[in-house]
Amino acid sequence: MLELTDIEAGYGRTRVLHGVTVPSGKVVAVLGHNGAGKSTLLRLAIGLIKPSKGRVLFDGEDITSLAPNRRVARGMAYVPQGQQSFGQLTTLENLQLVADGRREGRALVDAQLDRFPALAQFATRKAGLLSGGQRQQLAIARALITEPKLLILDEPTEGIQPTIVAEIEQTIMQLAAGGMHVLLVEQHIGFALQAAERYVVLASGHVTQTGEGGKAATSTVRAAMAI
Amino acid sequence: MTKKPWISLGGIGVFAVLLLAVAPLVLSDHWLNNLGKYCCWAIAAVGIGLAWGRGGMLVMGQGVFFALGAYSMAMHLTLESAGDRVPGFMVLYDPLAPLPAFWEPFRGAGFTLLAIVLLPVVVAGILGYALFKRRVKGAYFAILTQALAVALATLISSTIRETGGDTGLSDFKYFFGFVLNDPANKIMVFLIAAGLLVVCLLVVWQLYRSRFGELLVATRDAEERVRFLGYDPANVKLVAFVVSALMASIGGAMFVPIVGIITPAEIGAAASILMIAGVAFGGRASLFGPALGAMAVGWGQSSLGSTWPDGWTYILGLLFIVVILFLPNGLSSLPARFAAARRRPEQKAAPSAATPELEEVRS
Amino acid sequence: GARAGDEAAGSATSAAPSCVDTSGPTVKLGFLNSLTGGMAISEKTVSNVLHMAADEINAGGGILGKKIAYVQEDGATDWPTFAEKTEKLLTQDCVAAIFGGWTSSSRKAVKPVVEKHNGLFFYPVQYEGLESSPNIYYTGATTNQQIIPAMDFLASRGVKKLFLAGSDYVFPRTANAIIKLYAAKLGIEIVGEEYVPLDKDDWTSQVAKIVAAKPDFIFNTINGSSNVGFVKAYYDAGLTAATTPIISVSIAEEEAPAMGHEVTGHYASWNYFQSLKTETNPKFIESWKAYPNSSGVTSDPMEAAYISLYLYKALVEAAGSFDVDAVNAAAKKNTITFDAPEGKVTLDGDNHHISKPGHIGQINANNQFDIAWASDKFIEPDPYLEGYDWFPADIRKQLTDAAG
Amino acid sequence: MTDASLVVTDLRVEFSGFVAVGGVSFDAHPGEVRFLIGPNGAGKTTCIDAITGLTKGTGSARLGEKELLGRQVHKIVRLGVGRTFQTASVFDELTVLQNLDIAAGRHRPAISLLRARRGVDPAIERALEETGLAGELTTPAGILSHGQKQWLEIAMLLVQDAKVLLLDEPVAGMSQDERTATGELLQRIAAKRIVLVVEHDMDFMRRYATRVTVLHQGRVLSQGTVAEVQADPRVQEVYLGTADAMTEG
Amino acid sequence: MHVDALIAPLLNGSAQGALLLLAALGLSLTFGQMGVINMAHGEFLMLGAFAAYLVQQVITASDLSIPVALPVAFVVAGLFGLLLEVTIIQWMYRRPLDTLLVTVGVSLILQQAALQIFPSQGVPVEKPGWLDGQLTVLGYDWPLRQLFTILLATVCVAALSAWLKHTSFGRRIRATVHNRDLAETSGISTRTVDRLTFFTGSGLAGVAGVAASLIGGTNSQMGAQYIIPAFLVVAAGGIGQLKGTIIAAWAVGVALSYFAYWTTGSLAQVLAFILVIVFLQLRPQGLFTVRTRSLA
Ligand SMILES: Nc1ncnc2c1ncn2[C@@H]1O[C@H](COP(=O)(O)OP(=O)(O)OP(=O)(O)O)[C@@H](O)[C@H]1O
Ligand SMILES: Nc1ncnc2c1ncn2[C@@H]1O[C@H](COP(=O)(O)OP(=O)(O)OP(=O)(O)O)[C@@H](O)[C@H]1O
Ligand SMILES: [Mg+2]
Ligand SMILES: [Mg+2]
Repeated sequence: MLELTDIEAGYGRTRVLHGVTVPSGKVVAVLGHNGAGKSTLLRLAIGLIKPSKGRVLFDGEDITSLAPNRRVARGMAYVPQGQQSFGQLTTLENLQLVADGRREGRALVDAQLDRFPALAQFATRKAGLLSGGQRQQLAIARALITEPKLLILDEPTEGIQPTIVAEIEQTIMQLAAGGMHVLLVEQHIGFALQAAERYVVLASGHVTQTGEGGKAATSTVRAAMAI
Repeated sequence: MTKKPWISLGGIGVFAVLLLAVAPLVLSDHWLNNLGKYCCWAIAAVGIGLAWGRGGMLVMGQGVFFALGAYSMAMHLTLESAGDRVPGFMVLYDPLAPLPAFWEPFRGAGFTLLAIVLLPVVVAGILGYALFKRRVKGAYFAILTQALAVALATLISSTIRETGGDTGLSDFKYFFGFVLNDPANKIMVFLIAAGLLVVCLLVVWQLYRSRFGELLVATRDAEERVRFLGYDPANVKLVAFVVSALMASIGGAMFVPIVGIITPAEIGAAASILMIAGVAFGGRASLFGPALGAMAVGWGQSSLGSTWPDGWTYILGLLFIVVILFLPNGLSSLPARFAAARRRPEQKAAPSAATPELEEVRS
Repeated sequence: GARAGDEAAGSATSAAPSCVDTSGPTVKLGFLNSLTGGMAISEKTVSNVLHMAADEINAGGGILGKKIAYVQEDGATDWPTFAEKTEKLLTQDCVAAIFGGWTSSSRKAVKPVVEKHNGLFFYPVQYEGLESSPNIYYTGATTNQQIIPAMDFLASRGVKKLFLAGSDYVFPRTANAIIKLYAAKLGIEIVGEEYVPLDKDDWTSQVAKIVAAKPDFIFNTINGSSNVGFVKAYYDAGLTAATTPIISVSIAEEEAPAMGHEVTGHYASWNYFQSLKTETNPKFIESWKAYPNSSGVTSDPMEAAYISLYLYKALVEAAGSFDVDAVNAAAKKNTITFDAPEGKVTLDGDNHHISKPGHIGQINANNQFDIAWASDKFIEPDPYLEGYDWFPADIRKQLTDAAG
Repeated sequence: MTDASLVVTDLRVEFSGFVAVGGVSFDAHPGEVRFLIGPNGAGKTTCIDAITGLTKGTGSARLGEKELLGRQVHKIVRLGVGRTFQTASVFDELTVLQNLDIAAGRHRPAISLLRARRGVDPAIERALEETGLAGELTTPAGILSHGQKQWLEIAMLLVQDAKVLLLDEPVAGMSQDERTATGELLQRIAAKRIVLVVEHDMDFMRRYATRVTVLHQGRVLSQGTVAEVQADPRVQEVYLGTADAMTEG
Repeated sequence: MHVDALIAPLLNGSAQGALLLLAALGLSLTFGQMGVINMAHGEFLMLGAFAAYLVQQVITASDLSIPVALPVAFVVAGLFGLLLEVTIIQWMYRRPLDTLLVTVGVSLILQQAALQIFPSQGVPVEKPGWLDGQLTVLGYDWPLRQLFTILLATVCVAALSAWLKHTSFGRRIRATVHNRDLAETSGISTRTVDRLTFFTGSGLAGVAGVAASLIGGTNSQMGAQYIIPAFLVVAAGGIGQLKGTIIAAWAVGVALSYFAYWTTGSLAQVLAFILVIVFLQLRPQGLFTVRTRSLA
């Protein structure tokens, strides 16, 4: 589905990614230490930053220079790191915003409210006033409303209570099982490897290891991360 | 910034020599006088650089403080010229009424000098305290200060007998006992203004390399965070604001004997914005940028405004656009840019100077 | 340098010798008008007509055989800039005389500078009087040539209740002070007085007060675009030229078109109108219409500016020199005249003003003025109102004292 | 002084009618790593907000003899209460050293602000060692990674010499090794200070918590040692889920 | 005191407030919603007024020309706004305070260009005949033109709030302003949102310009007198709060009018400014505020 080839990218004059290649796969996990460049890679995948070198292919099509909102229109969705939502809008508006203009928009919103009861409870509260975990659930719900082909998740369980972490993990597995592709950054290596079809380890912006999900041992992955 | 403070100090030295020794020798009376005028704006600009460039407070109403100094000085000089009589323009409206009470103390030279220093400190102190404690910042702060300048200019325009109104105060004969028409005295006045500019540069030089300078930048970038380190950001900003007001007042005070006239137009919205233009042009956060930028804008107005008045307005407009758009840190950031471009790209560069986001306003 | 009290002792403080150089085939003159900023609205025309006059004089052989080479400067609607540019014109460009200015503030900014450098400044706009300077020539009306005729006109119409509306600056305030003094003498009651800042157009609140005061006439000393707002608010409130006419001292042929039909029927007091039937006027109008960038209509301030350059020519030729002191000496003979579009004006060598005819015009649908009243003869300039017994002598004395 | 405890009694916070914290009491003592856990929206962050003066609360929060509630933010900090935020916030434009220097500043006399910094404060050097940021001394904080920023924040609290450290999800987003490093760091610094940690990482909690308070819907649900809390069926129901279903490598 | 002295300033002030509101309405979009501090807003207003004049050159019957001029002015000013957005503002969304300075430059250029293109004294815009006359309210003859200003403001406010509330657009604007990247990655075309918002905000300035041209002079300087009061009104109302802007504009207009009645025109200006400044000191976030927990 999504393929990144030989990517060089960074911020201003700071190079963060050096020749990174991420293969296509149903669920692809990106692992690495703090600052390895995982988020940068995902930001690049959704189009928030442009690579100085390399190509991004989606569904076999070159989308390297496509704006993020067009990528979303083609079936990508993105949950950024750090529980981001539109603080000035209510929870419900956050969802409607994405549902607007879609057929069955209302049903899509309701489906997500069912999935995350906390959101239904605070539907009319400004998202900026929600707790961190509630905001994170909102971010995931917002992404799911678009019924994406590819879901990009940047540490989706960060700051989430364990019961819901389990739910989210289940949800990810379900979605993947249902045919959705997932590009996942996750610190819970155990879960990541269990869910992933393939994984990529980043260290200081270089790919130090790639492999098939289920088979890899966490210890070898850890070792690759530390390089 | 703080890496090579001594180079900056050397720069100030060179600047001082150029201004205080070379300029009086090579420039004609007219251009020396103009240079004196630019120095006055530059003094105010140095203050703006401190408040805006380092402190993130876009002070759009420095005209208010410029006015405090300028009118204090102008009232003193008017009274000095008028001697025992009531100034001529007042006679026109009410020939029999005495001098307005608030003029009386300005007969004294000591009081006047004190007023030039204390008035802006007190006014900026009260205003800043009120605004910063209430966490007024960003665009709100800019617009409020601008409105203050407009209000003051309107007030002065409409109080003709008390302040000279739109016509302003002019026709000064003496400057603390010195005859203003005497070329030697004119040079003296210039040297005072230029000297004060150098002093102001030294003051901000020390402030920028001090811990206070770092704290100010920290407050600019994350005011709330500073609070959680045990500082009251209002106080930090207040200090920068008051110092910058003081500088504007000093600039205004010297403007009067050099230019020979002060009117509300020099303190209203347009004038206040022009001061900012210089600062933006030169580089808001740098040491020399604001002063040199203000002088350059002043010079542009004098020379280009003469040869090509219509064009000058367009140039000034384009200057705003191009500099802010492409060089948010002003011309003084150009050398660093070239240097950075030559460096190896792998090196980490600091994220571009963050200007305070409007978001702050909402928190 | 010199201290207070020293100046009598030596000439160290007086101006450096003039740097004017007229040895060549040209004479340099300076034109100083606001070409940018708020006052450019009015002053551009004056600048333009000065250029026309200079071209005409050059075509006619110049002054004392020397062609005029002019330096145009922009005052930028900023009074300190007027001061700076005056100094530049006098000391850098070394011009023999400067022409321009519009607002009283600009004149007051220029005055100390021309006096310091012993230069010459020709000021072309009607003003509040009560001033004279050896270095300034005033070719616009002083109070007794515009305000007082207007008041005489009102008295002749039997006006009993007058309302004063003005912009908030020195000319309207002073003019109204004089109007109030004269009105008392004429038995006209002032039923109200309102001022609005120069840069504000909205007069609705003030007009409501006018409606309530029910005056017979309104004396309008508003300047610039604020006039448009005034006339519109006036018209909106249901006031008309038939019931409550306005007499203005700043609305001329240039300004009237911007106000639309609402200004029709109102009066203005000027010395010159485009509609004046004098011998020289048709040629003046024609030359102006043909001049590049002209506004197509002539008006009092531009005519006064036109006069100023010719007056200078007459002065220099009478003196036989461009020297300021020689020019002033020639003026003193009181024989300098010019066949101006408004008629033959004579220079008063003592107060540096010129005689002028008084006219009241009524605005017609073409934004031209129908002459409604004319003074029976040319009015001699009297800036200090010495010939008017209702003007308090103590004020006059204080003023002359204050002027030093 | 060092043995002053943080005692929170009947803390309440309301937001226009909504009770976010409804009468929470707990205490924390020097030498322990105290954990505050609970479902999303339970009111953990709000508790910290109230203690640090960011939001208004009623009830009482005392540090030793001193009541904290009702004071201004910076005054509370000066009493020795420091905190981090759920999303790291450091001064992006300043270097690591400058960040720390500012944090250290509250112990200096005001006038010293006007002098330039010379050399590196020993306290800062120690904090840099502790947090492993020594190599980043001159790096602008804006380009540190997420985790490094969090360490920098902790380092800032250390040089600030805070007696109470309130840490809101300090290891969120950190990799396993980094979590371990952070946990050990917390244990070290807790020796002489009060450390209160809000976390959702149960594994992390198990390894480093001495005592735990569980909040639920603005109230204390359970309190005790890790084992006690984990065994509490109510905690399992609302928060932990079927206790050790956590798959953690 | 005569009843006029109480009623007249109230009615006049309401009309003054309505004009102020029209001038501020566009700002409440571009400044309030988008965070752009457009100092050229006054000049967009001027463009609207000149557009009205040009329409009158084509349609000479002023009864008809003003109704036609309103949409034309909207589009003309809107297009200029769009041009500004595309050429300059779009690079500056992350530096809101800098937009202030850039647009000061734009305003200088537009003013000078207007001075050179149009007769320097300004041009007349004729009021439609159907606005001649007064309506007697409690003994005060209230000019119909003032009523028109109020109606126009009401229509614009209603249209704008309907647009923001009942279409998804309002949500999108707010989302875009709050977090550009997040909006973009949520599938919102932030560029379209920006352009459309800026077009509308500037267009509203054009409509205000038509109203202003019926009240004062139409010349190069006309925009300058509205800009600061308009910003103050938006700030006092609370950023992004339409109802706040409405109340603030009305209050300032009425206060101005009463002050002008009791004191002088100049002093009224000063007092009104001071009033707003003091108010903002007391309520720095304006009449209506939105709180979030973010530290930023
Ligand atoms: N806006 C930015 N400007 C400059 N540098 C940046 C920016 N954002 C991130 N970086 C730098 O890029 C590098 C990679 O950061 P990134 O956020 O991709 O790491 P990460 O692997 O997601 O880490 P974490 O696990 O902490 O989220 C870091 O060194 C960081 O300092
Ligand atoms: N300013 C506010 N106005 C209204 N409600 C608020 C406000 N601040 C917080 N809340 C609500 O209070 C509750 C507690 O929030 P808090 O942030 O304390 O939760 P938390 O325990 O930190 O959760 P998390 O683990 O998800 O960060 C939430 O339901 C939140 O929506
Ligand atoms: Mg990341
Ligand atoms: Mg929380």
